[in-house]
Amino acid sequence: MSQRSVRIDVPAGLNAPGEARHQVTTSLHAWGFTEPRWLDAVAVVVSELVTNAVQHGGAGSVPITMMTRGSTVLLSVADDSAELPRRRPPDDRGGRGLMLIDALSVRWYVQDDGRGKCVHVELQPYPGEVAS
Amino acid sequence: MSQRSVRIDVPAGLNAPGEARHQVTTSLHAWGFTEPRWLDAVAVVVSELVTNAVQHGGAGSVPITMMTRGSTVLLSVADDSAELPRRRPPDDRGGRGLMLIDALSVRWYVQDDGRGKCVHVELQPYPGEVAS
Amino acid sequence: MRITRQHDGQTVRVALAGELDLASSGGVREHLEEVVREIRPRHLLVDMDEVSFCDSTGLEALICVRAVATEQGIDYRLVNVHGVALVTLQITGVLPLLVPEHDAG
Amino acid sequence: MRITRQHDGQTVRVALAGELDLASSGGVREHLEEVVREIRPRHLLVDMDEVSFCDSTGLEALICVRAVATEQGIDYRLVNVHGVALVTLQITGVLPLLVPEHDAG
Ligand SMILES: Nc1ncnc2c1ncn2[C@@H]1O[C@H](COP(=O)(O)OP(=O)(O)O)[C@@H](O)[C@H]1O
Ligand SMILES: Nc1ncnc2c1ncn2[C@@H]1O[C@H](COP(=O)(O)OP(=O)(O)O)[C@@H](O)[C@H]1O
Repeated sequence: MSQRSVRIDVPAGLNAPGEARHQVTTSLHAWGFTEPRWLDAVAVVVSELVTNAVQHGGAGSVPITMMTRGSTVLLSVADDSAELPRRRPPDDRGGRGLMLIDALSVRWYVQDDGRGKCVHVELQPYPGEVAS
Repeated sequence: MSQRSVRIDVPAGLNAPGEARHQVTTSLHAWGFTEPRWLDAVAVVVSELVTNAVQHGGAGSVPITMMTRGSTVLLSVADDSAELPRRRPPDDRGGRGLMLIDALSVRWYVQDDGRGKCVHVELQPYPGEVAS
Repeated sequence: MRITRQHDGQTVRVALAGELDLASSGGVREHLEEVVREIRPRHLLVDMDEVSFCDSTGLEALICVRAVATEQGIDYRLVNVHGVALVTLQITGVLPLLVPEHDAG
Repeated sequence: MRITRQHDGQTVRVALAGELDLASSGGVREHLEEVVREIRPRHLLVDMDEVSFCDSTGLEALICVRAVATEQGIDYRLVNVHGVALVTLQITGVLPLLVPEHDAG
């Protein structure tokens, strides 16, 4: 089964989510993951993870890793904060990011990475064969 | 491949780690996991997880779940705190619990469980065949 | 994010084109709140047809505007919602709030 | 946890029997610190032969006692270390600190 991985660093800031989405979907496309609706869902998860990292992490850049194995895709985004992301009842100010990640992923969890933490998400499996 | 799971609740307090060790190793024994050195390592991981849950969680009981699938054993301990356990340089007061978990497990990670968090540990795989 | 505004009698239609996310949602919210505050139209329609992406920050901007619009008695809703925006609106349960006619359709 | 104390000239030997964990390590630490404070023997040996379990709380009790014993110039060490206690002492790197002769052996 083919395995691939990529490491992407985007400068922290308002443009970080957009840049991360662009780079992640470009890599997935190159690897044969081309189904548009699935890519849309991945883009939402990337956007939420990177937005949270920008809001809760420090300055510098947001490190993103993506690994694939068959139809399984793992996405990891690190930040400087040791706080655990916690689901909360949504209101006008927010609380819908983790709700979207919950709905669009198989599971997510957090690891202490020494510097801060790293949020890992197993995306919904790619539907169908991976083109190559 | 045989799958088993058990849920154990021990009252929070100084005796919680010992009770948890006892119950976990009794279940593993009953399931055919009998190798003494491996069980010793599992007991250490259980003890560290439950000690941390007692120290950082609230009153009440400590919920422990254990699942097996072939030689893979997953252990989960929940507590009320939303803080992420973080490796720290050891001193006289502590800092060796996560060091032991790191050494005696394949990986560990944290999930938000709504109430507080849950620490999940994948134990070192059981060496050899599971007796049944 | 391109924002275009059209007036037609009692109706203001604001068409958004581009990606609604951390970079753009602040500006969209400001623009729409300005319409609410300064124009106070009877109907404020946000045309989502050319929105190619919308995450939680986008949703939250649109929800905040709804609060102030409703306060002023303005009929505020999104039109031409499809694609990613439709998915995220559905998942988060805010679709009936922002697109009232949707469940009727 | 059973704690037994034997005096032999300049040496006090404290034998521990049972599981060294959150429930027992406080008592063990207190007992050993009392020996350090009140008896001040030349040698303080902690016999681990019958310790069937030892986690980080146990190790930390033993390390804390070492600090006060060393301050008083007492030769403090563990003897007959094996099983789980040996494993946890090794993994955490405190074996040479608490069992100085171990690496010689
Ligand atoms: N990377 C993170 N680090 C620390 N806390 C986080 C992180 N991501 C999310 N959180 C916490 O989890 C809560 C819920 O996150 P989310 O659902 O994305 O909503 P929002 O960020 O819009 O409040 C946040 O309010 C925040 O307290
Ligand atoms: N269940 C937990 N909840 C919150 N924080 C924890 C938890 N477990 C460990 N920690 C944090 O991680 C640090 C390291 O844990 P550990 O290695 O077990 O050492 P300690 O002996 O200090 O508990 C602790 O000092 C504590 O701050």
